[in-house]
Amino acid sequence: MEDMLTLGQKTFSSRLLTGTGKFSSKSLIGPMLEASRSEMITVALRRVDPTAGNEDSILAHIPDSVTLLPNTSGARTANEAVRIARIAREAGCGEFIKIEVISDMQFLLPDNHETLKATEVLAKEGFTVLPYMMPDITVSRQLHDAGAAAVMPLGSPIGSNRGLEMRAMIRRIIDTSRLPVIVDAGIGKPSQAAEAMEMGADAVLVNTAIATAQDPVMAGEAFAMAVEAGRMAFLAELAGQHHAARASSPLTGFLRE
Amino acid sequence: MEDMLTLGQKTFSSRLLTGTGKFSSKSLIGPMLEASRSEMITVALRRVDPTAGNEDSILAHIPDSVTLLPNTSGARTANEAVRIARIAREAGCGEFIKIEVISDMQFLLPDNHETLKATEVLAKEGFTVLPYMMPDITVSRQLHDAGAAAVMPLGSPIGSNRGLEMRAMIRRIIDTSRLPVIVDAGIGKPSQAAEAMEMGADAVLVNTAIATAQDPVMAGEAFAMAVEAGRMAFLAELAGQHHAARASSPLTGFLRE
Amino acid sequence: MEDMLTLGQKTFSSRLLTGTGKFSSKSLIGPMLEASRSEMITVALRRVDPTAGNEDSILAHIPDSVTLLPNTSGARTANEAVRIARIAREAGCGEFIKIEVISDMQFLLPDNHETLKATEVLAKEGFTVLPYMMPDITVSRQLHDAGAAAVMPLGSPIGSNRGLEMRAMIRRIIDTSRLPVIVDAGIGKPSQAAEAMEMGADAVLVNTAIATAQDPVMAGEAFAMAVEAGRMAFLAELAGQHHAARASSPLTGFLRE
Amino acid sequence: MEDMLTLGQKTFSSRLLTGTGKFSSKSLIGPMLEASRSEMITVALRRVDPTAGNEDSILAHIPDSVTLLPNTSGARTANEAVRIARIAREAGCGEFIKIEVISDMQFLLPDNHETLKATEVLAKEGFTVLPYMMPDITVSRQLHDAGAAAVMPLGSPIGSNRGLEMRAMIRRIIDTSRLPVIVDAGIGKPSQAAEAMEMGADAVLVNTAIATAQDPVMAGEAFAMAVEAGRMAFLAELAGQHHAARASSPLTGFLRE
Amino acid sequence: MKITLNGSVAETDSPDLAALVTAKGIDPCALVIEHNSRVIKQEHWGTTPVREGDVIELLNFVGGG
Amino acid sequence: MKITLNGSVAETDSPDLAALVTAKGIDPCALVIEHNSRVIKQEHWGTTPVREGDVIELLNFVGGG
Amino acid sequence: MKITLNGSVAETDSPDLAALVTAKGIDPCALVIEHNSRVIKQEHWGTTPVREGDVIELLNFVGGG
Amino acid sequence: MKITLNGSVAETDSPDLAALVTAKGIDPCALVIEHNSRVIKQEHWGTTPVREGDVIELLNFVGGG
Repeated sequence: MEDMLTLGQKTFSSRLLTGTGKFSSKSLIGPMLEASRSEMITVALRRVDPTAGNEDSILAHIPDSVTLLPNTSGARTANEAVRIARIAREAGCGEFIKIEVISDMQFLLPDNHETLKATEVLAKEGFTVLPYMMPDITVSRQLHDAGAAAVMPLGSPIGSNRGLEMRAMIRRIIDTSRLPVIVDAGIGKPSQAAEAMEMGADAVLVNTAIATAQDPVMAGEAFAMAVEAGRMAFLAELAGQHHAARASSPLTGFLRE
Repeated sequence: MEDMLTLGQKTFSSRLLTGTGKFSSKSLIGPMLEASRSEMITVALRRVDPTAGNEDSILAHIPDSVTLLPNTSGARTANEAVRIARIAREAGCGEFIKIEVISDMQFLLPDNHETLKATEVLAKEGFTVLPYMMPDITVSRQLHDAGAAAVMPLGSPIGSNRGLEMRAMIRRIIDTSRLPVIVDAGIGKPSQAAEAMEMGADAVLVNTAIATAQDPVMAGEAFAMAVEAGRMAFLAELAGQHHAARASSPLTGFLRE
Repeated sequence: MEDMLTLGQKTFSSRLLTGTGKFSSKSLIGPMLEASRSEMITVALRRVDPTAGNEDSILAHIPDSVTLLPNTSGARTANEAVRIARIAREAGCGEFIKIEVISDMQFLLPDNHETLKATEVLAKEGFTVLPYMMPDITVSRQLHDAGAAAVMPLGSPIGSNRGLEMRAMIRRIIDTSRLPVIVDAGIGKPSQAAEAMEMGADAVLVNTAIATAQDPVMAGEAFAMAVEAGRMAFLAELAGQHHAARASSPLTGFLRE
Repeated sequence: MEDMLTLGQKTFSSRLLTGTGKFSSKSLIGPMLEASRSEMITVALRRVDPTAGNEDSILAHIPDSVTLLPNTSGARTANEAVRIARIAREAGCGEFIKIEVISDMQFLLPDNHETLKATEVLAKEGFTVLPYMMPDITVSRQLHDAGAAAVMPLGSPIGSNRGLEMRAMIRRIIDTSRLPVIVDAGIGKPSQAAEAMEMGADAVLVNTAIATAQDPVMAGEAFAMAVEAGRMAFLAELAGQHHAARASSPLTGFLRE
Repeated sequence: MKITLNGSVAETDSPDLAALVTAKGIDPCALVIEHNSRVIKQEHWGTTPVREGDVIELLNFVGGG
Repeated sequence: MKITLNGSVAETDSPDLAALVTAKGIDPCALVIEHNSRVIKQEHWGTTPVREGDVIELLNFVGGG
Repeated sequence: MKITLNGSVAETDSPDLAALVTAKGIDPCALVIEHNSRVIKQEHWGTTPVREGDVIELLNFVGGG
Repeated sequence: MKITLNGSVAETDSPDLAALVTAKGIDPCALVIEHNSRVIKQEHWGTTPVREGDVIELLNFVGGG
């Protein structure tokens, strides 16, 4: 079965995007990528801390076959996000950029309007823009018009593992979006990733739940299987739920006169 | 990793039990079993309908490597269930029996007390008894004492695809049961099967959702992956959910004086 | 509007049953009953503790206008429940008895079969029997046949404030029961009491959530209003939910050529 | 108890706002207002249809004691909303305006950014601005800074009766907002209104569920009681939910040696 | 003369708003008139002339949520 | 003679179970026969006589969940 | 003499239930006495003798849900 | 001379970016340098002079979600 995901100029067979944050050791990232077969992974850009000593770069742990998805974390305005995106590209990280503009420092929820403005600028500059957003149909349509390559509505706050709190709105975005929909943030269990895919999401991004598991490598494989399971269920067209019961064995009275 | 499921005298590597009901064609059962790698499948016993003509037996579609799990569907009392179980065993179906005693013909919900009585009798006769039950901690403990090999609490009514309506009680059974817990009935989506496994269920039984999918073979594979994903997540010990957000990227103010 | 609840020989205008457990001071019970207008309240029977000193009896705090509902808490078998019921009646507490038989000491979930046996005995002896039960349609029907005056399925474990965990099964009991349905245990918020009544429950019993509130008197009034609101909503026949939006203002394009 | 709601210059004792849409007969509005004791009600502005004949105005059915809340329904941009607001005020409807800017015609979900722009303009002009919005913490803060008198996050799409789909985000808005929070749209049952109030919402607006009930007057009373019940529960500080059970009767072994 | 009435071109010979309302047979009570983007109070309808090209909106309040 | 077959009275002259199965035109493969409450293995059908008043159940396995 | 009082063996010399209650210093109001599995109404406490081996339960109503 | 390095004023006498990196003892591999708002590729660090008042950001990629 050829069921590929296309984002910008690239095509992916995996529908699980992963992240590099919060791993107890960078050396887990390689095995996790292998186990999860994830083909795209996020990284962040930060000022060097000279006092930190010379540990090896995160990039050294990501095979070339995996597409880098730099995020603009730390940006509180469209301008800051644009600047980070440009630096990331010039630093050789390629065309992909995850726009993350956050002004709410308590729940780390994205600022949709600043995100939209950054998307307009960066799409014009040829970036493949993946904007992280509050699930909002109106903004989703505007991001399409602004040239985004996909929309990334959140399931629940970053790192909360609360799953698809925004289920109802995400479903409406999936049903109306002309762009691929990647559910990002808050997915804490494989069942939640599978549910997003069953709803028709094109992909999910999972970082915290994998990185903070006792066994991140096994967790990565678990999420990969769940994403595939959810996708296959979507393609296999399962029946919907019924109010009443439907016997799975014949109801003919048996051994009874 | 050796992570096997033991029921009675047998050990299984698959934690997905399937059923033979409701397939549009019996010829789908073989490929479904192959795709799902399910190692145990339910069958029902019924009077021959001479007018029906000679279609091939359901048994002809089940490879020897797959364990038969005859059910006692049609039974409304413990005695009827016991009689069906004995016939099934004498007919060469082996020691496994799924006890299903239903007096509620509207929602097809099991009668826990009759189920318990049948379990006592059949366990003494050497059957490997898998009782289908309303999720009830007290009855779950009594089924253990009566010699059941596992308990099979329902997620929601048979064939309803309503998933884990009884989630809260199933979790309590899992947390207290000294027997393997197999969630049976109502599981309509892979995400629901994964959730049951994440909660710590030992296995799930899925029939309707697979058999009635547009593509039952792909659906079988999807459920198999979801069950494995949920099991791995349970073993990988994912972190729990948090009230607040937890940044997955460093929160250091960036590019800002 | 005359919308009365009949249990046994008595008729009530309030559909909120309350309990006497867990109040920080017995003196709160009277004002709570006044504020909540509850007409039936549970009490328990225990051995006198001679060391306890002579505080006044719980009965002194319950006005004669309020019907006593002694429970059989402490009973682990039908026989024990029957004995407690008889003592309570002979002690002059009237015909009403709440059967509570619990063998699961972890979650305090009722034993349906022992409850059914006690109901059979006590109904024959002329008690007005209100059995506390695991939500189970089969047992609900058997309790009717055994002569119960109502069924009392639990929403969630006693004192857990977890609300209607068993929502789905309670709804089925309401839809099929020929007896009044009183949702008991676990109701922690007025909204949950209202939801039970909207579903068509005939009454609810609330103890812990009222008794442990900072202000039990105000909490009692809040639950009373919620129960009435839910009942009125049920009688007023609200419309069901829709998949799509339905404009509440005219959709005519406005001030636009 | 003096527990008043202040919006702009006015103070209200009722926390239930109602609407005039969808009543089968305008003559139901008066009795509904009386039964619900609602003190503020929405109206819409539309072009006269000369062919419609001269039915009496909606205003004739609203007593002077009830504050009019004209909405800007029909507006797709901030400018259109501003124009409607000005007409409504000049027409003598007072200072209150519910800003409703909708560009998504499928689910009728509001456009937060246009809503924010309209709020800025109208607040400067002295309106008491109540903006209807997608639940979004960032926008909620911006609406405060723009001079709104409250924020009105939606529970679910207008007229869908789907209740608090956006529960999680609404709770975060309540926990962080410096403005009164009025949950608007989608509330279909009294239990849902009560839940919003228990969460700490300052008020709710209910139109469709009341207007489309078989008995809108009784429904109005039911919602009023539920809102009060939820508010009282919030003030009475109910205890939270527990994982385990908590006995409401003494656990001392009883009548047992 | 030609005016724009509720968004469409209309022909009228009413000298003022009061006459226009009467000519259209509309109940004046609770009627709101926007005349060239200004709302005109009812007491001034009789003294507000209608001229060629005027843009007039005749509005009223209806049920809305 | 009269027997009870799958819950209803039936007339047969088949001397044994094998003959009965053939007479009824039922595929013997995967057929289960309960004869007076005892299940009879296929190799013994030919040697199990059918007598007046026997209660016989002809069963087989079907799809079930 | 020895009796079983609320589940444990106790020593008493009270001739009747009323005396027993007084001896134990228990408030008689709202007290329930089960004497050899029969509940004794308060007016009969004084005339109900306590004998060697009696099983007596002294009970009362408490808060419960 | 004074420059602004990663947001704070710093004193340096490094003639060019390469020297600055060495002076700071930072591992050049995977280092990203923004010099007066322009990103400078590594091969040009040695030929990019550092002057009074320059605004320089030394950045690298870290774990992020």
